[in-house]
Amino acid sequence: MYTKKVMDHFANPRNMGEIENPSGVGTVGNAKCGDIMRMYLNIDDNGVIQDVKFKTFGCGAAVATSSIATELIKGKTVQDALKVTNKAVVDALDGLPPVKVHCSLLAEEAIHAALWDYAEKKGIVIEGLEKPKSDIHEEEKEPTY
Amino acid sequence: MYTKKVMDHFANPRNMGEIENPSGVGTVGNAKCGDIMRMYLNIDDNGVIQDVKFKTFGCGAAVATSSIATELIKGKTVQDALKVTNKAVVDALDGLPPVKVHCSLLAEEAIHAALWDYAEKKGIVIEGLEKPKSDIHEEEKEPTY
Amino acid sequence: MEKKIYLDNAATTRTRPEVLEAMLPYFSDKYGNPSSVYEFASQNRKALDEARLTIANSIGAESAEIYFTGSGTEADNWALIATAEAYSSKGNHIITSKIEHHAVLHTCEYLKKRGYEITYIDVDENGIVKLDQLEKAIRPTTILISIMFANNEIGTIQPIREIGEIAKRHKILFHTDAVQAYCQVDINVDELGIDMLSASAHKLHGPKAIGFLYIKKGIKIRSFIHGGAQERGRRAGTENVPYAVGFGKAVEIAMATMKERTRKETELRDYLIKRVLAEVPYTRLNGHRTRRLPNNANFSFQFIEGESLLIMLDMNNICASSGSACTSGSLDPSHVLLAIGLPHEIAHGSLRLTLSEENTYEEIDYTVEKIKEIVDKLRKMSPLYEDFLANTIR
Amino acid sequence: MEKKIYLDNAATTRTRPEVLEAMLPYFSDKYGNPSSVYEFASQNRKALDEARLTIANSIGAESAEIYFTGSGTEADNWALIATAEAYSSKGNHIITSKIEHHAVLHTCEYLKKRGYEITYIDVDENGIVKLDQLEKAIRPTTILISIMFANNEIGTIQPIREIGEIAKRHKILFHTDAVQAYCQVDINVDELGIDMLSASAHKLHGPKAIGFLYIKKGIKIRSFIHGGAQERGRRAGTENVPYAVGFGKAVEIAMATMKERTRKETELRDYLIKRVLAEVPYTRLNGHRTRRLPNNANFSFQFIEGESLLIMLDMNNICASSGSACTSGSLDPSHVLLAIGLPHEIAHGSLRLTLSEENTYEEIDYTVEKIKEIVDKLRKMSPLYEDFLANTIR
Ligand SMILES: Cc1ncc(COP(=O)(O)O)c(C=O)c1O
Ligand SMILES: Cc1ncc(COP(=O)(O)O)c(C=O)c1O
Repeated sequence: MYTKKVMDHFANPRNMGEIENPSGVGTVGNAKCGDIMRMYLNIDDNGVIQDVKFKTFGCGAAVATSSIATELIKGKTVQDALKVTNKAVVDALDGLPPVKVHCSLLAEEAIHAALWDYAEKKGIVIEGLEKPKSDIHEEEKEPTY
Repeated sequence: MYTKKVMDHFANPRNMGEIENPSGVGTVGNAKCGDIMRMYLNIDDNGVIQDVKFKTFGCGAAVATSSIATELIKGKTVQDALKVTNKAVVDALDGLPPVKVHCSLLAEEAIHAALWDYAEKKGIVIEGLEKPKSDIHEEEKEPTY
Repeated sequence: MEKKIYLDNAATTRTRPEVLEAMLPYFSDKYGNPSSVYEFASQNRKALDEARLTIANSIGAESAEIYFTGSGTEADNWALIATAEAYSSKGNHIITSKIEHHAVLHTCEYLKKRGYEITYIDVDENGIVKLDQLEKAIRPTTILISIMFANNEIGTIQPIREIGEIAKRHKILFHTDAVQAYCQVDINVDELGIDMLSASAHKLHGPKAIGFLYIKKGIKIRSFIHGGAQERGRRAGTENVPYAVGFGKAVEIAMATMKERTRKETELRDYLIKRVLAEVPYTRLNGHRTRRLPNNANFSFQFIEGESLLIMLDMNNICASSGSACTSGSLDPSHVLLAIGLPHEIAHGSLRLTLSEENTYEEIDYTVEKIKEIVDKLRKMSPLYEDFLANTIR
Repeated sequence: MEKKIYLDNAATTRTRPEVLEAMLPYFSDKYGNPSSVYEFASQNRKALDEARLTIANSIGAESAEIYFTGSGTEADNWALIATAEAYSSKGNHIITSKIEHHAVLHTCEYLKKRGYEITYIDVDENGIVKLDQLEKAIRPTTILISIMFANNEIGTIQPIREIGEIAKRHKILFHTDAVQAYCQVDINVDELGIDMLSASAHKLHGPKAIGFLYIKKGIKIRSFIHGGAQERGRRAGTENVPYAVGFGKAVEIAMATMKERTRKETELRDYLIKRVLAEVPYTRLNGHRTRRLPNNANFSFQFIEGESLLIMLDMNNICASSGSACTSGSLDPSHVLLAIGLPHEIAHGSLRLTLSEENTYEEIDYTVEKIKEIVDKLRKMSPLYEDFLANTIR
């Protein structure tokens, strides 16, 4: 079902954990839909992401996308981190099953949420960053029974 | 599908053939339904069936019921022959599959037809003998396609 | 002959030892449910998809267009019923032929009870569907044409390409029951304009009770059996992994051997036909002389009845059939033989011999001799023959 | 542990070697079509009928009341759809429960689209159908009650006798999906007032993709798959002789061993449940504590998600499931767990372990240790657990 890359990131997640007093933190998803991601960022004065940690409640793909997403943005500037799309996440994992692609959207969204928090705390505006939806599943419907 | 008795009578039919100038002959059934039976009878002056032959176009059960029917009536008086019911034919064969029971009716009918012919030729009335239907399938319908 | 001679390969075939071999690991070793998450089971999903790909390739389709079913019959039911329901807003009229298998005909009767209208197209004396009648039967409300690829009783192969063209011209879906034709004749669904196609493994030395329905991409028919999300949500029920693998293997072999195999079968078939027609008087061949399945011969012997003939052949260790296996035990003569215009009494006296590559000339010679003996014996017993002789002599 | 530990016997089971053994002769040796006239094939009809008799005896039914199907799912579809059609002049209302298998629920949705009305009865926190609600739901137009015998996820066994009595009192047909319960608990259809019952071979160490529907004599539902005259004209398609024979063998063994086997399984199950509840904090058992299938345990572990747990168990060679196999890959948490009142996030963190007689205490001990490790690891990763700890400490 999953690629080797996904399994590797799931079994040995990179940057799992918390950051005390982070520059920014964001949580997206909801438990109803079975996945919640939280991203912690430490961003230095030059706007470079020095450290990133995640916590995830969710399926194998959710854990793996969080893990790879932290790798993709670590050491990047805020502007470059913004360019990390969900497609980049999927590609970095050598693909995801179609039903799991939403996890990569969640990872993108979690980065954006943490950056938004950072911008609010700093009182700055990050160009190109929109206020993230608190829940990417918002538009999905509940099952009928 | 068939009992040993049926198979025996089918493989080695008794009294198969024709009688020249019979006392009576009767044919029942029709080719449309896949079975036709013809019975030839030689009846002596005492009303005893001295000889009986049959010809049958039909399935294994049709042949076997004809064959056993000839055995059941041979040497009997006309009155006793009339008592040979289709049930007697079925029993004598140790049973027939449900879809084949109509063959035993046909055998009973064939005997009656031959006796009717005999009675007509002699100008007598055989008590208890009704004019046989020329075709016991009369009431059945044609397939729809 | 001591050995059994099996000449009923249109009823079912022997599961090939290689096919059985391929299935065996999936019973007691790799028994996982393909829908499960763990590796042990997901390998079975791969096995399933490999079989699917083999099958897709065999008819020029894509994997995602092949859905496994529990039989050829189920595939036919699915195609007809689900199309009828999906397109009921467009219309309620279905066109089929008078010589379809009961899997199609009885499904049509069922649909009729539900308010659908069915037109049954006639066939000519060779069993070929009348194309002009077909085209004329089309109405604005016609939603489906279902015509079999080749007939199971008389072996006649239909002008599928022409039917596909008619369907396309009128923008009507075209389903074909290819249970008998599949792996016996070349089939490319796109070239022939086929939108849906049914097939069954047990006609080509695969296991009994697995089939498939090909559904062209984009056709929006719902599922027929509802439940779990198997077969991409279109056919529920835990997958029959062993049989799917066996089906794949059977197709692989059948496709690889097709050319040579059908050439041999055609030769043997023609030898059989020639001898029977030459050596048994008052006999006719049913079905088209050349546009017929390579393994099918179907004869009518006047003045005798088919079941008696079958039983006597059986007593001589020859397995054969008259009409389709499913209707045996019924009083009605074959609807196919009536449709090609045979009178009832002749329809009753028919014999179907269907070959496989395992049959030999020796077996055919023996069979022809036995047919001659038995037909002779039964005619001597037949009042119809008696009358015929009486009339001829007079 | 090197060896695989298979704890997903509710998804499917290993085909027993004895069952495979029994099936083998029917592939390449006795391959005749049971509908054929000749002796070679009609022996297969006998084999079919022997299997049918074994099955009939196992539920106190008669042979003529057992119809083979291509799956448990097909049996469910048949019971619901054909009843709906046959009794549509009486009414259009069907009662079922919220915790049925998708084979029933999705069929109900299909029927709804065709104008039937469906009432889904609630269950209590243990998963037992609310009988008072059931009885109140009955209308003059109610034609069928379909309630499963035992649930496939949480193992709860329903009060079938009471439901049968309600159905009888109101003269309504009663169908039960016994796919999970069959051969695990005593079933006598007459004593329990069951009119129709579905079962499937692959849940009891038989082959995948054969099931049966029991239809009480006198119930006049039509067939679901139309075509040939197989299964006494009620279920068309060439018979799956090998699987039917295998099904018969599996039932024979399962019935002979039932008492001792389920006693052992119950012991092992209770040991498993006791250890997990005692040793893993923030954990609950789903389903009724005692009125449950002997082989079923279902847990919810707070703060973690089921699929991750499954994959990590798989990495340790343990095969398990969360919810039903068919819905994996879906975003929705189990409808069964929601129906017993679990909040979504807890429903997501569920694990189903289903035993067979082949499992050992050693395996269970190993599994419990792994569950403890993995749950711990996943909780450390979980933002929900982080929040929970933060709130508790504060
Ligand atoms: C309760 C229940 N009903 C129906 C089914 C469907 O059975 P099958 O897989 O044979 O179609 C299952 C299992 O998958 C089940 O557990
Ligand atoms: C033309 C045709 N269609 C459908 C079927 C039904 O296939 P199955 O036996 O797999 O249900 C058969 C054979 O029985 C057939 O010959």
